Amino acid sequence: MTATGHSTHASELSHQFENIEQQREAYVVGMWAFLVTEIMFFGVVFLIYTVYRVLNHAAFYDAHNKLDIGLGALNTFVLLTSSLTMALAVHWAQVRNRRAQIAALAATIALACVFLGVKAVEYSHKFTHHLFPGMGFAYPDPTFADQARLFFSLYFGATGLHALHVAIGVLVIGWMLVRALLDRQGRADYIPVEMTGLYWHFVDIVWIFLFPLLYLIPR
Amino acid sequence: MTKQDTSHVVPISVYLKAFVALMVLLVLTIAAAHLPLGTGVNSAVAFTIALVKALVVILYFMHVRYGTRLVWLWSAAGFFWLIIMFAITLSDYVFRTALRVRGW
Amino acid sequence: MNQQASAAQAPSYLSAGHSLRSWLFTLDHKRIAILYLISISAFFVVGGLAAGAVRVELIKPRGTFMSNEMYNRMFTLHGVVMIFFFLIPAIPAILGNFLVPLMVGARDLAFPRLNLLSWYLYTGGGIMALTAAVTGGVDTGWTFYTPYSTFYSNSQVTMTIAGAFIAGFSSIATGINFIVTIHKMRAPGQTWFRLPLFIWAHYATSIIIVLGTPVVAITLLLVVAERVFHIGVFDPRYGGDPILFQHLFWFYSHPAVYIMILPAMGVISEVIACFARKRVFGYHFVAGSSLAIAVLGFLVWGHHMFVSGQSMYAGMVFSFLSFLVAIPSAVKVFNWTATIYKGSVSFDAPMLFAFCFIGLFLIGGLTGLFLASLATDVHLTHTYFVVAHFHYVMVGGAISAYFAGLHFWWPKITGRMYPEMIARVTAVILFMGFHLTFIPQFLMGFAGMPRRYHYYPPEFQTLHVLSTAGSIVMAIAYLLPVIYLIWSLKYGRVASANPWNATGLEWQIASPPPTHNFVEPPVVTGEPYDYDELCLAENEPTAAAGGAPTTGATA
Amino acid sequence: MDIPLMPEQASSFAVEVDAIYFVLWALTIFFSFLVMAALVFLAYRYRRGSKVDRSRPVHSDLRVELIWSVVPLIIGLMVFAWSAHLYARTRIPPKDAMEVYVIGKRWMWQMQHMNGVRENAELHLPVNRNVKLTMISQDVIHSFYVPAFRVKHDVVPGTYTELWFKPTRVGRYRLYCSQYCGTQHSQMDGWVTVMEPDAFERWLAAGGEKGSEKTLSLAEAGKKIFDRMACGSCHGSASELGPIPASQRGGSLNGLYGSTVTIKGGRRVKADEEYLRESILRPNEKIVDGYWAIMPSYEGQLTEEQALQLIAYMKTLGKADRSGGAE
Ligand code: HEA
Ligand code: HEA
Ligand code: HEC
Ligand code: CUA
Ligand SMILES: [Cu+2]
Repeated sequence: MTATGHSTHASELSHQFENIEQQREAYVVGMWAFLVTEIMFFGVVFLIYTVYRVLNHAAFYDAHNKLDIGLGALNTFVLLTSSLTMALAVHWAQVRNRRAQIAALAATIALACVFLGVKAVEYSHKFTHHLFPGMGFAYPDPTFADQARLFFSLYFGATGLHALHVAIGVLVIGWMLVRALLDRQGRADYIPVEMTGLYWHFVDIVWIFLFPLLYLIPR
Repeated sequence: MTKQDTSHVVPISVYLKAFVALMVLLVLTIAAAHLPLGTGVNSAVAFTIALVKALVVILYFMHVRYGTRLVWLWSAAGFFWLIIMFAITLSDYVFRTALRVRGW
Repeated sequence: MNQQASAAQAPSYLSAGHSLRSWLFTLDHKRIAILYLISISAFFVVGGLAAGAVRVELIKPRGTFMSNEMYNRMFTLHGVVMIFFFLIPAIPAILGNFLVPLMVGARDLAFPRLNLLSWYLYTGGGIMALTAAVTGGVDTGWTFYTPYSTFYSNSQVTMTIAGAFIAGFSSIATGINFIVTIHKMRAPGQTWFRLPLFIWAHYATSIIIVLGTPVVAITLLLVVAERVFHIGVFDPRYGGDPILFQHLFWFYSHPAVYIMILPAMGVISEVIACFARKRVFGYHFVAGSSLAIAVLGFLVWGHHMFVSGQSMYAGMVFSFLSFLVAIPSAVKVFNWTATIYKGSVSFDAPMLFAFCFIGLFLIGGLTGLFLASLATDVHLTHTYFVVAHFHYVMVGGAISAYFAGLHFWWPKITGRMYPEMIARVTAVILFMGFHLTFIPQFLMGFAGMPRRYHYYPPEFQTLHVLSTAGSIVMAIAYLLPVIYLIWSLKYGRVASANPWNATGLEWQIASPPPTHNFVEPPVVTGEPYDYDELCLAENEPTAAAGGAPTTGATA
Repeated sequence: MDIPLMPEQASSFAVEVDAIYFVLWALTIFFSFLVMAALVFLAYRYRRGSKVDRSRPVHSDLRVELIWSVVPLIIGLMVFAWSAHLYARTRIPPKDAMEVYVIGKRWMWQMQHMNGVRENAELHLPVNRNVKLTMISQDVIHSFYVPAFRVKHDVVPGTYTELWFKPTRVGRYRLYCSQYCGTQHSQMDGWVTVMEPDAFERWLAAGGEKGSEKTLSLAEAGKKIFDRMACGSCHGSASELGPIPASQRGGSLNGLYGSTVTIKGGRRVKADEEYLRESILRPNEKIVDGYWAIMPSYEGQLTEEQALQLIAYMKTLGKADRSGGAE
């Protein structure tokens, strides 16, 4: 913290900004610029996956049958719902309804944990069926074994990166929750909640694409 | 100084409508996957639905619909660039594998 | 100027604290720029020493003192350090960090904590890469091509990539900070077309950073995953494709060359305008061409892959677009030249470095066309012709511009003047040493000398020896500024607020600037580079006798 | 002192590539000189203190901007078109080309002539014949580069790449591996020897450098593998296969090379070397229409060399029946 600059402004305003409006817009633009990097980041995974699915279509079709569409759909439902609760949390943060905001944040965290739980169940199935592309990888159909390994590499890579983002999301939303709980007067700045929301919706969008790409491969 | 802010507060009803749309699309995409339309058509349908879902999230949950021009620009930039990357890279693969015209 | 008057009382950012803590935890963009200056210079020395080792080794056709393994590690170290830890951050993180807020009239960058974090990431990543170099080294070349990097190399690939990966995030942090600052924190009246071209260049650079860096980050991550877990993403045995790695690598790494050159071009615009006392000719075109380069630069990556096995169709498209991307660069070069027309030119060191830039970048850029053209690239790719091309643009171009900028803003950054005469001599030595080093490389490249070759056919020895001789001259030209700039910190003349009589907000505050830059938020009322009156006044017979405060104008 | 300024022009492409190269140098010198001369002249003329007219400065002019962007653009596009046209010819091998198979491995080039003669780090060729190389790597990416011919192409693992040229001058030329491939990358070089046609024929008939040792031709070697791997148990002609039900066998491979195959899903693909390779190593990726996916994968059981020999053999299988499958 630099010594000067704070006295003249309200406590929420960082010294480099002129007013709260400028600060909010700076954060929104900054957050979107950050999301652009995230889009490109996941975009590459999608591109690699697309290329290899086109090149090894038969094998990928065969391998994708090992995934559980039911669980995938359930998780899509869970994550979309969490996006709704997150959006509501932002809304209530904006209108300063502290209790509703706390409830919505808690619900979002709960749903995120459900998502991770379902993911853990799926992963453990893959492990017990030797479908994790590590040392013990074993695939029933030998003609597809090599390419199926590629499929599962991409499956674990993509969903793993996504799960990591969900986990980070849980931490950040948890932080927002603590912030709201501590803020008895209900005066806290809503910008951090809004930023968290943008991040969370982005994580949701990634899954919106992952689900059909991985679970719904046409023959 | 935490009084009024000029940012748009989106009413809850909008969020709920968006959510219902997302649910419908989710059911639709699973249903469509089970129709035998052929590899290309099925993939295209699944992708289009995903795109619409993503748009709903971006426009309403992420408030881009109510954002400034700057926010529009930056939210579009990433997807636009992704399209470029996909288009050029995939076209190389199309020429290399599917078409496999002599030499090309 | 009341800015200057009132700022005179505010303490300078350098005197805001002298403890190590006051530097390591500073949130002031100017101090962070200094931190960057120190770490980046250290990496330049490392990269330079590696270059020296490479050149010495190549004096004899079968090497002078290294094994094959050692040589391969040496040029890889040189490439990795120079690209990821020197040239990509050099201008943006040092000069950009210092000047972007000043030029737009802001008190700081939008996210000062992020800015400090970026320096820690950069330094941490750099230390990691150096650790890798010391504990075994890497031998993949800076391009990390698969499957060599994934299955065959027995070297510290993982740790080096981790270092580059972390440094990538530092780059992203800087990029986001610039974008937000330029969009949202401009002073009242500072409209887009009143911005200095330096800002336009940094804006364009930031776009490339934000859109490109994540791509190489995830790609390198996958290389590590493949190395460690054998997952098979780029391995043909599992249905993967090594050429896809090249697509993804160059999707970033071609635009990355514009990350290096665009800020350099921004510096050149400032320097030429100031020392020619003219508004940059065709301001709108120079500004627009920065954006054009940023956008078009993303569409040409495949020109590094003409013989890789990508389709012939893709080769044609990429070649075509590469010729297009040359045009915005041409526009800039011609506009700079036209700027001098009816100017009032002085030949201070920054201007000489700027002339170096134009001369060397021209040749570097034009030889890029040999490589963009398909049939000639088939012969020239993977040879020393390519090595010569990119040293012309990166060393001759970007580093000359970096030196131009460093000298130009040195009084603003440190409050001291550098010694003028020796700096001019340095610029001349650099120019000559540079040609001596790299012209022989063009010749041997066309004659068929492949790059990354430790042993080479004896007929190339003469050219190699010439090149090594040139590199010694260059080493002198790089060593001199290190010495005299450090010297000037203590013994240099104290600089006034505006020693060059330059326009621009950064010159209206004290040298060195106070911590919060502007005491009063500045208001911008006119176009940048408002030199016309000065240009005439300086050349009035009476004014000439009076002696303008400008240093050593050659009469 | 011996300074090589130019490699010999020993192929039909060399002269044309060099023409573009020197035109580009002319452009480079012209533009550099133009800009540098203008810069020096203007800087000198308008040096501070010189007594020249500085009134009415110009700050922008749309016409000159257009001129100096459109003129270089046109020049650039002309070079592009010229160069791309030549490139297209260098990439499409003529039908009558003599074939050689090249395998790159760390750190050695291995060449195989069709009659089975093998060479390491050496390649003998007749002068004035079109030559097509089909290349693959066993490990990392290499690059086959003969400066005197102005040709080069990467040699990639997992896929065939092609290179063709026509040597026009008898002599010995350097061959390099120009893509970085590890420790001894700089020693993965060799020589290309271009000989008079009859000298070449004699050399080839004598079995290359090794001389006496009689080698099988590639196709013969391929036939042996074909028999040893019992490919014929599924791919024999209908009469040979006798009572085996159609659902358990593959079609005849006669005349397959060069034909167009319809695969499941209706796509039609050309049966080139790459397709044959995939069909053997990864048979289930493209199933021939009307057949079952029962062919086992031979990935890991065949070396790249054996795969090439099998392909050479399949290419000799006459134009005979392309029928005899699951009717
Ligand atoms: C600062 C870095 C920088 C810059 C600015 C450039 C600029 C350009 N580069 Fe370069 N390049 C590199 C750094 C850079 N390059 C590096 C590091 C590599 C090698 C990487 C590796 O493999 O290790 C490389 C490799 C490289 C290749 C691949 C070579 C190969 O491996 O086969 C190609 C091919 O097209 C190429 C082309 C170009 C072109 C067309 C430009 C253009 O942008 C240049 C435009 C400028 C001009 C043209 C000059 C001004 C114009 C005029 C005066 C007008 C006259 C113009 C016309 C008539 C059109 N570069
Ligand atoms: C910004 C980037 C940059 C810079 C500045 C340089 C600078 C130089 N480079 Fe580098 N170079 C690359 C980027 C760069 N290079 C890249 C990307 C590659 C490709 C790597 C690969 O193939 O993977 C490469 C490859 C490369 C090769 C080819 C190796 C090969 O293919 O086998 C050669 C050979 O001559 C070379 C030479 C030089 C020389 C002589 C300099 C000179 O300009 C350097 C002159 C400087 C010094 C000699 C030191 C300066 C001295 C000091 C700063 C003070 C030192 C202080 C003390 C000692 C106290 N470089
Ligand atoms: C178990 C039976 C079987 C064996 C053994 C077998 N194949 Fe096949 N092969 C098939 C079948 C069935 C097809 C057609 C379906 C397909 O494309 O996979 C086929 C297709 C092919 C094709 C593509 C044919 C076309 O018309 O496009 C080639 C080439 C081929 N096999 C080569 C070989 C070679 C070489 C071997 C031995 C190394 C071999 N096969 C061994 C059953 C077999
Ligand atoms: Cu093989 Cu280099
Ligand atoms: Cu490039």
